[in-house]
Amino acid sequence: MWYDIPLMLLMAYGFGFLYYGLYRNITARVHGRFGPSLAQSFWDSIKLLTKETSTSFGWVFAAGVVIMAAGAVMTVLFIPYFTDTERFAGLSRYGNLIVVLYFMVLGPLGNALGVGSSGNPFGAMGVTRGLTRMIGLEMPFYIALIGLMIAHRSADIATIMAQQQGTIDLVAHPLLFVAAFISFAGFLGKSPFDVVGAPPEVYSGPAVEFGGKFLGLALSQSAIFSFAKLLLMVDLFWGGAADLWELIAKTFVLFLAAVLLGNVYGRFTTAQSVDLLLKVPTLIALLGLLRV
Amino acid sequence: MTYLYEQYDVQEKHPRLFAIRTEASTLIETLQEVTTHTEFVTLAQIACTDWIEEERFELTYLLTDRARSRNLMVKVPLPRTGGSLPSLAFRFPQAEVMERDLHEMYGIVFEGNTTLYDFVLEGWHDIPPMRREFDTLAYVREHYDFQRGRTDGKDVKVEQKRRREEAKKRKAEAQQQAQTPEGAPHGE
Amino acid sequence: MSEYEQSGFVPYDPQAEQQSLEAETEGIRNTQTLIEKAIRWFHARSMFVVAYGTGCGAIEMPPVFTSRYDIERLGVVGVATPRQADILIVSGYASLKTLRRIIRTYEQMSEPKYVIALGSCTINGGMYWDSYNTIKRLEDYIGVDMYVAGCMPRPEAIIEGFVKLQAAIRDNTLRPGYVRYRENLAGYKANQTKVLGERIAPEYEENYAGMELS
Amino acid sequence: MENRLVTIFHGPQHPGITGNMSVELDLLGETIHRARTHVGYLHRGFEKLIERRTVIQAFTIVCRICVPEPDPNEENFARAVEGLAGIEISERAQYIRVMVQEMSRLAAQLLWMGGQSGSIGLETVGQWSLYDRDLILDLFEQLTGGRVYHMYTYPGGVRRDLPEGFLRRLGELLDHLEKQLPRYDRTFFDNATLRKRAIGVGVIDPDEALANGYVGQALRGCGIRRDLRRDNPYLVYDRLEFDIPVFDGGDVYSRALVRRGEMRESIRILRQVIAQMPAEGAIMQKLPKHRKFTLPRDDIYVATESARGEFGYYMAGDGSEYIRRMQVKGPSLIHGFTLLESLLVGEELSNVALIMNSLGICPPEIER
Repeated sequence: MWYDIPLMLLMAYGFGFLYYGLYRNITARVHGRFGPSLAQSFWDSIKLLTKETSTSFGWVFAAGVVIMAAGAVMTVLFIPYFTDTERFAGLSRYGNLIVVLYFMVLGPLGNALGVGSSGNPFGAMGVTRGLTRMIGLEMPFYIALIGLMIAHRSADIATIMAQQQGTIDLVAHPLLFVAAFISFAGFLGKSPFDVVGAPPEVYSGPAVEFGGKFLGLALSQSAIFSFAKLLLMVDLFWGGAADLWELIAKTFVLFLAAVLLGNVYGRFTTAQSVDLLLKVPTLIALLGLLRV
Repeated sequence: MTYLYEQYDVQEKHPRLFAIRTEASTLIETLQEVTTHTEFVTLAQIACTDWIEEERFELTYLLTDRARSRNLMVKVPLPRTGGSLPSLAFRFPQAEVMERDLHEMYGIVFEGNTTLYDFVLEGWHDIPPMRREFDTLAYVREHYDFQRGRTDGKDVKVEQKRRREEAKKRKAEAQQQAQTPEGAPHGE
Repeated sequence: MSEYEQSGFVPYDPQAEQQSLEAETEGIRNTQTLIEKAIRWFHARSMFVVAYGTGCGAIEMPPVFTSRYDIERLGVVGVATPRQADILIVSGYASLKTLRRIIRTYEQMSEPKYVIALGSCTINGGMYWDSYNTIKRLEDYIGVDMYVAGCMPRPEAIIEGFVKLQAAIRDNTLRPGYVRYRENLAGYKANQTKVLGERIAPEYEENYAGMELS
Repeated sequence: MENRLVTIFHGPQHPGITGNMSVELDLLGETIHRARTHVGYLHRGFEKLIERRTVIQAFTIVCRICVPEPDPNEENFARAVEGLAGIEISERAQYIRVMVQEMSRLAAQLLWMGGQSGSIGLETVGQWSLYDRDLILDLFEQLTGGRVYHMYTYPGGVRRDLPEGFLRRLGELLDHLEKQLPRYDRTFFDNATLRKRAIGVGVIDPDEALANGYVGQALRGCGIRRDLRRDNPYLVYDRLEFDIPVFDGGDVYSRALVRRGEMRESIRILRQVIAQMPAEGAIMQKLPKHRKFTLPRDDIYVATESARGEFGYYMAGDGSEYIRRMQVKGPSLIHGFTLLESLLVGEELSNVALIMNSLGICPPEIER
């Protein structure tokens, strides 16, 4: 129906921020404190969007942030939310997994474009780290997804989802799932893979010059984007979700696992994280590929 | 230690703290000999005292021995104006920053030290602040305003004096009443 | 003519300040719409503090931000750069060299921005009233919104300062420092020039400039 | 070559810096080509202010010299004044001073653990350790009335006697900390990421360490057993038995392990102090009147083993009630310039915060 797409965007926005609030609360509990309210990240983004912008780096800087947001929005629009692809399927019937992967790369590239135009050395360093890390992250992720496509003889997310009604891929191809999950945890940008914006090192990297509206937009983008990734993982490995509650439950479990991983580990350096990602998950993914 | 005692007149300030004296001209030789022939190998601190009434600085090169258990002061007098000392950076790397500090705080020139530029102060053009003739209070009165905050413009000193006199008066009255028979209650 | 007025500082009259503040806030209260009220609420509810420990008070920042006195409950979090920040905490005395960086950090923050000054040293010099290298009253150089007294202020006091500031922003009973800074920029710049010299922003080349001198 | 270098300032406004200082880095990619330290953002001219104050007035500002652990400063000041004026303090006061020193050492180590874990993005440990540090600060508050600045260790003894049941509460706190330390071992010292990040980073050469006058963990981290509490004993440390942990890796991880051992030793010392402290005895010697408290024309150097190494004061009196000259030599002066500038060359930008935290560089004591 016509209001599906705005509803999908709203859901992505809301759930993204809800999960960020949950992340902050869970982290706070691990730290032994109360933590902020669940909606804190949402309030932060509203506050930032209503702040004045004091920077003037030209239109390329703004365009970069807009491209990031566009990449996130397109990613979430090309992923079907539920198993019955009549509702909340967005544009997924016009594009398959390849398109989604393409849009997932769009965000970091737009980020690089904008931050590079600001001329801040810390921002440039952060972008370089981000792109370097992306190599390590996408190798296992793509191998795992290729394995899925081969296994299901299809690149269409809806088809993959439909075919695993009997046994979900998490059981059928556990190695692929492990590989994809490790790189997914890296994609979320939590430690030990949070080299991109590491405040003690490159003082939050690409976001070093983001102030006011730009930072608000970047926050919303990351919220939507992380929800899109969760959605993709659920669709591909967990057989999608029949209704809203199942969707929430499944995405939250995945999110929780990724978050708790980050709470007990420090930060690797760029070289170490790429090294690790290129060795461990890639090998697992390749093994999984052989088993397919 | 025996070497020290036969070479210099050692003043024992403390069971583990000794002091010897030398001149600016022979400073390098003294330190070389002491560090080669005795246990005192490490330069721990360069302290400077400004004896303005005697028109001289007294620099104290504090050496520590290998066991870090005893200290030796090598005292060097230096005229307050126009004097200069050789830099020890070639022998002790840590001396570089200490000399840089003293140069900024006292204006002492250390020949051979290439880092004698701004250390903690930024573009300071007044007298080097640690010299005795530099009056920090006058400087503050000239540059800052530290006594603001009382908007009624009352002088605190005058007010304190007034209160003290009032208290004295009250005390005197209390004593008078105490002397008067079946007097009023003491004070109020 | 007092010593203070002769010294060329911009005169500061608390009563007039208070009156103008009340008049202004009354005016704003009557005219502000629901949207503006909502925006104020958001601004009060979420505060990003720039990570710059300028003085001893910075030693009480870790307890405030960690699990004993968890200030993230109030929506106060630390961020890395001034671009992202709303709050600048000047924690204690500011030496001249730091004042340059404080001013630069303060001017890099995007409005609305607020300044919380910790410790007696920022109010009237405190312990260092006769020190040649620390400024005595931060109010003269940047617009301060909240003072937390004490040497050093306890974490509870700092949290109290945050709560009061949030209430003031929410109820709009505050004439923000950045507005005063913008309106009275010439005066503030005059005060900064008086202690810092003509060049206020830090020039990092000066560390090399000294090398040729000696 | 030169035009490919990027010069950045790591600080003063930077989350990865220990205090208000800055390191100027010439970067080639992310590798450091040259490092130069800049300080002076915290200069208050203590040594000038102390020249204008009598002994008792100077005592109130001396603890501000090093913010993370003010007690070694008070101890140094008190011992220097006592040495110049020839004051002997009672045994009970000495035990109380040892207790204060070790408590502040524990607090400083816990604070360091927070910084070190934050420098590798492991916030959890920092949150826990700062909570435990706060419990120690609560005890300090009961003892002295101040959380951070105590103004307690006083020339001639200590300012106040112990409050009721203080030693019992201290013992309970030590039990709590002994329960906590294994937790820290599991989450921090044995953490895979810390090992991966810290082993082999920032290695110090032992001979250089002795010759250049490095102190504290920088020495004990590369296998040299030096500790003023043992080598140049002050107070009653010669009556207490404790070990000096030494690891000979010379890198960041060895320094961390040294600190881990020192926390256990501090707890051990505090337990002995609780057991041995005489219940009776004067805590304060009879001092001359404030205006009559004059120091002879003489000079002295006293040093205390702070949580980061030797902390020394040079003090000269001139026969008046004012101190003619007091010069502070903190561990950070040499560590922050000679050591740091040489260690950082060739390192990655990611390791700057790690190395600075492991050296425990504290700018206020560099510039006073």
